[in-house]
Amino acid sequence: MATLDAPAVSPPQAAVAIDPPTARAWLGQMLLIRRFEEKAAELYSAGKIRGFLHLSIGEEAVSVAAIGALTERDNVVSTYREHGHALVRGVPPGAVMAELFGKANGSSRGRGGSMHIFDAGRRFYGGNAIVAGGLPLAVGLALADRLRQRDAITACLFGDGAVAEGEFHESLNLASLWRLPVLFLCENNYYAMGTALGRHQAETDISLKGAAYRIPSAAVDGMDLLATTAAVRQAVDQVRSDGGPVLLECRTYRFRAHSMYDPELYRSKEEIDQWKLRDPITLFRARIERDGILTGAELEALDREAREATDRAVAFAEAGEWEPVADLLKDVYAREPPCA
Amino acid sequence: MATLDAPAVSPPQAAVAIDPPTARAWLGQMLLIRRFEEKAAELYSAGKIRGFLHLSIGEEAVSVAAIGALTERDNVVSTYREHGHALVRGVPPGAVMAELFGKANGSSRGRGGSMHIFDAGRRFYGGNAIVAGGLPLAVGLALADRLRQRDAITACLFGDGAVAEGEFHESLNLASLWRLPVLFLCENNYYAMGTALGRHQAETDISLKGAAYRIPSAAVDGMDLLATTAAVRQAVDQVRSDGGPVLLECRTYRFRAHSMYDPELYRSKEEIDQWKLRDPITLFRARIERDGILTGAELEALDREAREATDRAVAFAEAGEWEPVADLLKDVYAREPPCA
Amino acid sequence: MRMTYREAMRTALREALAADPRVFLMGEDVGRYGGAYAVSKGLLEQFGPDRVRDTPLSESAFVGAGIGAAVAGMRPIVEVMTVNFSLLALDQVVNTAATLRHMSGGQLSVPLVVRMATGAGRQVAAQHSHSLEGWYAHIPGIKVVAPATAHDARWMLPAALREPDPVFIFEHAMLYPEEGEVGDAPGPLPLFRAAIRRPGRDLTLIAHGGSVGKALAAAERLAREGIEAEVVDLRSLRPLDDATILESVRRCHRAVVIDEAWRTGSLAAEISSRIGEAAFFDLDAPVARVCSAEVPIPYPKHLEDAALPQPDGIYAAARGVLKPTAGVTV
Amino acid sequence: MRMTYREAMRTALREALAADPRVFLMGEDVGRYGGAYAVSKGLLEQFGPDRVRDTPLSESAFVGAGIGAAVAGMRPIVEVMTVNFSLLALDQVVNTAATLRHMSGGQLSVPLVVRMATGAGRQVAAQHSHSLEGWYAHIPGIKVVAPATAHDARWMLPAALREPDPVFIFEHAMLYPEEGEVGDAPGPLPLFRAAIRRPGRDLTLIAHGGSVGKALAAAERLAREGIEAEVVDLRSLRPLDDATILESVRRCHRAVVIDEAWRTGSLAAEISSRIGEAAFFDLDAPVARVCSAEVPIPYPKHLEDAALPQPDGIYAAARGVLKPTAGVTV
Ligand SMILES: Cc1ncc(C[n+]2csc(CCOP(=O)(O)OP(=O)(O)O)c2C)c(N)n1
Ligand SMILES: Cc1ncc(C[n+]2csc(CCOP(=O)(O)OP(=O)(O)O)c2C)c(N)n1
Ligand SMILES: [Mg+2]
Ligand SMILES: [Mg+2]
Repeated sequence: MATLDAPAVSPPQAAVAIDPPTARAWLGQMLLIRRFEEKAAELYSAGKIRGFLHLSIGEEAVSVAAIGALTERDNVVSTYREHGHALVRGVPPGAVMAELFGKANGSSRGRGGSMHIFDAGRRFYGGNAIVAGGLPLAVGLALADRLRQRDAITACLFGDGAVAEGEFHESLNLASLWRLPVLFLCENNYYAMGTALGRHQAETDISLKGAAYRIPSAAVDGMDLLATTAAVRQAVDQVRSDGGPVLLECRTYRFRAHSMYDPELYRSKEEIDQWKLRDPITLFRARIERDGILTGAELEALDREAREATDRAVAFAEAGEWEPVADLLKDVYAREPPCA
Repeated sequence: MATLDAPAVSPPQAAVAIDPPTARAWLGQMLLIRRFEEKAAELYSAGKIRGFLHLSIGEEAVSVAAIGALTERDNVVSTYREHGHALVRGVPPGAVMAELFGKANGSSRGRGGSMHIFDAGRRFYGGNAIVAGGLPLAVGLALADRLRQRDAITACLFGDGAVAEGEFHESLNLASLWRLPVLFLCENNYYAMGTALGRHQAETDISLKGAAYRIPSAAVDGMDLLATTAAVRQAVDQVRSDGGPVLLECRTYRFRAHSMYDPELYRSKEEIDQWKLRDPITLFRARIERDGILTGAELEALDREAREATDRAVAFAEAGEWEPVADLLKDVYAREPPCA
Repeated sequence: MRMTYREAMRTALREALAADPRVFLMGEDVGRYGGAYAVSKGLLEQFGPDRVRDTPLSESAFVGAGIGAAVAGMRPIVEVMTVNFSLLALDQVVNTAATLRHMSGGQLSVPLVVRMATGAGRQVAAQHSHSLEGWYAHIPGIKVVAPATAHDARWMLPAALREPDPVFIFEHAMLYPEEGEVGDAPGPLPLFRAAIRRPGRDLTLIAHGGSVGKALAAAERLAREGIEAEVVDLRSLRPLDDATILESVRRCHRAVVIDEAWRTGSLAAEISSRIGEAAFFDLDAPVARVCSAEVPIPYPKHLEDAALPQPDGIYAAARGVLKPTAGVTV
Repeated sequence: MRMTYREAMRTALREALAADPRVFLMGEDVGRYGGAYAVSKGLLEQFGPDRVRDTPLSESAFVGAGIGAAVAGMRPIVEVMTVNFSLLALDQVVNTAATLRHMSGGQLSVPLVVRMATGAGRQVAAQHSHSLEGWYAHIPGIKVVAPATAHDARWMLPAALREPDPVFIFEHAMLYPEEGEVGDAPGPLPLFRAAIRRPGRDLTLIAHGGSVGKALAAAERLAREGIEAEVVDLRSLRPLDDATILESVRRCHRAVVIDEAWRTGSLAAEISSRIGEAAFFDLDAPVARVCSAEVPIPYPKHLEDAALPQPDGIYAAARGVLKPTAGVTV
């Protein structure tokens, strides 16, 4: 894309180099997310996973590009559709799957489930089930870094539906007013549950909204891993160099239902099939094959590894213990016994 | 810092004609607001008026232009700085002053005081002391008109500080998305209490914020009655013809303290004096004199009438009764006795 | 006729939309999606997008818009998907909907109905399992009801729409699939009266919404042991039907209040204190409360179950107040 | 040394900012304006705009930003101008500040302090006169205190800053100009313990914040008639100091709870029900409550006074519970 101020989707300036190790890493991560979530869906039907389960299948390129562009020092604030973000961030698949099971060996000791994956050590600050609820938190993490002159940025991921919430507006204004290093990354999958973008946004080009806060903004084709990687890197660089926020809209699509409860009355099979033609994994694999970066055998192997990693994650989750009921009130407060 | 920057709006197409009756009416209204509020300040010091009292002295041109451009069928939603809006809307000065006193002959039976002037008959829906709290209400009034194909618009007035609230964002998006006839009129007086515009808005040109919602927007010099009248008329016409919302920023200044509690530590006497050079009443009177529209004697008379109307309002308020304590619970609910 | 709580509410919505052109339904995903709990499924097709209106994720704005439309004479039914999200609109409720009539000296009416799902039990964890209807019951200027049966889900809405003041309807999310008998008329009970769901004589169990069934289950177990518990379904949380509550307690001399909210500051506290104030000398034991543990509701079933009121806990509390030594210890 | 409640809070803020670089103050008009109640006057000049930070009118965002900064290890003090506006930030409090530690399995801490003015009495009408601290006391995961004296205004803040969990400090707006004796050390009373402000034996008056002075005034009047009322200042609303409350009530056998919140669902209800649960057989009369009338607070002085708890009403309630026939009627 031309400059971060350019609202329209445009090809990245610098083509992203992909040598075999990079291709392996990125495709491997996308495949891991895909297989992991396909398995999670099965396990939901099997009753091993309960409550809400939101899959990001179709949106893997955004997870890989966005989280991949960060350093360990950076902070990540995510949503309830965060398995991919967590996995790319390095939260062990087993800990994520165990969290989905609600087991004590889960990343949040099983208390949060699918919507509340936390990993403080990896600066992965959840896993928030209140739409747009994470944006103020991200502003605060960035404010702390600014006040301590800590050299790090905060990546805040949210969906297109979150853009309608007042907290989007308040948070972007605050971050820009105070010049805080926040990458506001909108995963625009064109639906907020069953409400299409055009039915919840008067201005459907989300990247145009940054101007109201003097925030440099851009949009990118979120199904194209290389374009998205280039756009995110450029955005991250700008946040680091300017110190102020950037808004990046990644245009993508959710191949599965919103959650396991969703009968998908609001969109047609045709529409979904159209988008599946642009499956980020298929596109990236095609590119790799075309350029002969990896062999067919290597591609096979990557898929096998993703399936095996998923199976190991499930085994880890199965082997986990349930947190004892006696610990129910533990950690409501730092000091026991809980008060009142 | 608040500066006398030139509004970034194209000058109104149609120049506003001012014949003697118009001049008399408009100057009379501005003078009434000025004298009424000067008197209110005195009465506050005298203890006749209590609680919060917010004066709009310096902002009279906006009240006259904005409310003056509406018909009886239109709705008005205002803020706690609404004396001017109410007076121009035709709420009797006596009823407004009595409300400031808290007397039963006040416009809200004395229960609301300065911040809560209501007049349902005149479609004056308050008088809201929660910053930006009126915007959703305005959207709802306009939605009702739309659903009933009632031909009317809703004028929603708010300050620059309100622009930072999430409700501003949510309301503008909703009004534009649903094409509702709302005139969002921002009285930008460059301060939210003691916080200068540049300290609460990353983008200080409020008229640029409409674009995020595809709302046609403009800004106008709110100290210039004629320019503001032309701009408001244009905006109102556009709302009526398009059916959708318009955002108009009127750039003005508050000559007095935010409220009677404010020591004004946040701005200099020089800044205030600078702005007083552009007192909307002085400017308009000068124009009238220059063009010889009214004689000096007529101008004198208008001021006298404003003072007399204010005195009559005070007398009316003084003569009012206190609502009996026995009626305290009346109208918590439509049916007595109040429940729970 | 038998139908689910969900179908009952949908029937009520369909009837209201058909009967009164001033009525419209708006909220997140009430249209194309069919409602997060499928309550409004099919209504968009029948009544169109003007009257079954999908909103953006803007709780404060669309609740406020409902208030404005009501002030202007419409009869909006606003669906806030769940009570968890209603916090974002609470300013509009407390400072606008609840104040307009009184603060304007009686000039304005807000004939608004707001519906929302409440409660836990679906393993949706800490941010999606609140039971905050007790907070709404604290607010003068609004009224609050909680249908516990399919019949009430069917008939409370039309009654609420006849109210000239804002009425909040709390629908416990666990009840939607529950089947029940729905009469073809509202029946004799007014909107703001409590119902005795099970007559008894030994103690009174007081509950609302999703806890009524649990109270009845505990009552069954007590009955098998020869104890006749009376079960009062509050139905209305504001106003509270003191007459029915107190009459029952004065007759049974013992009471347990069940409330899925966290114990401290729960509506159960209000009921317990009202009983203490008005029926002190009729009580043979302190009023007991069975509420949720004071913890963000965890995701795993065993922990969620442990955090919420359950029939066993209600049974134990009932046994507690029946002990001669009841209340000698905390 | 004597100083006003306002000066005491300012002294505490100044000390906290000077003592710990992680501490900063943010909120609407805390800087250039000097604070809506002039509490932070002069602090901007002393500590600069980074540490005394004016915010836009964005309650949800800056409270949430405080939570984020606390999670990252800072010690933010967020001033929400008044509890009335805090409704706009309540989602961040309930769903983020209160849940993060538990929901993350103990990984995160939120050492945040939020201060806000509460209460009525200044004739600022229906939208600016709320007493909603009782709602905050309902939320597991946060702690809530209410200084009623200049000494507590001075010393509760440093104690709150030492807490690893979110602490909400409610400052009654009528107390700011009140002068009181402020010790040069916190004294023996821990942050979450109640204080007996006046020893007595005939009944216990329980109050917090702006109601403590009214309770003391009523106690004076009772004393002139030979009745010794003990006055308990709750100080902490969450956790509640049951031990102190119950010890007093068990000794005095009669209690009146005073709370400026609306009666239904007030914190007074919680206290009354706890006393009923734990001290039932020690009570010689039902626990009485003196709360605000259930009405949006009106502007005129005579109506506002009539809506709020007053010494006369407390006196009358005390007389009521002292009657041998106490509680036979509602
Ligand atoms: C404040 C709030 N309102 C409503 C909901 C219910 N809800 C959960 S997800 C969702 C749609 C969000 O859409 P989007 O932000 O685009 O994210 P996506 O699910 O598409 O990834 C809604 C309405 C919620 N969780 N929080
Ligand atoms: C939601 C909310 N937050 C804070 C306040 C306190 N307050 C009252 S007026 C005001 C400033 C508003 O500024 P602006 O919108 O520019 O209006 P102006 O007073 O300049 O006319 C503030 C912060 C409030 N009333 N409501
Ligand atoms: Mg989406
Ligand atoms: Mg202003």
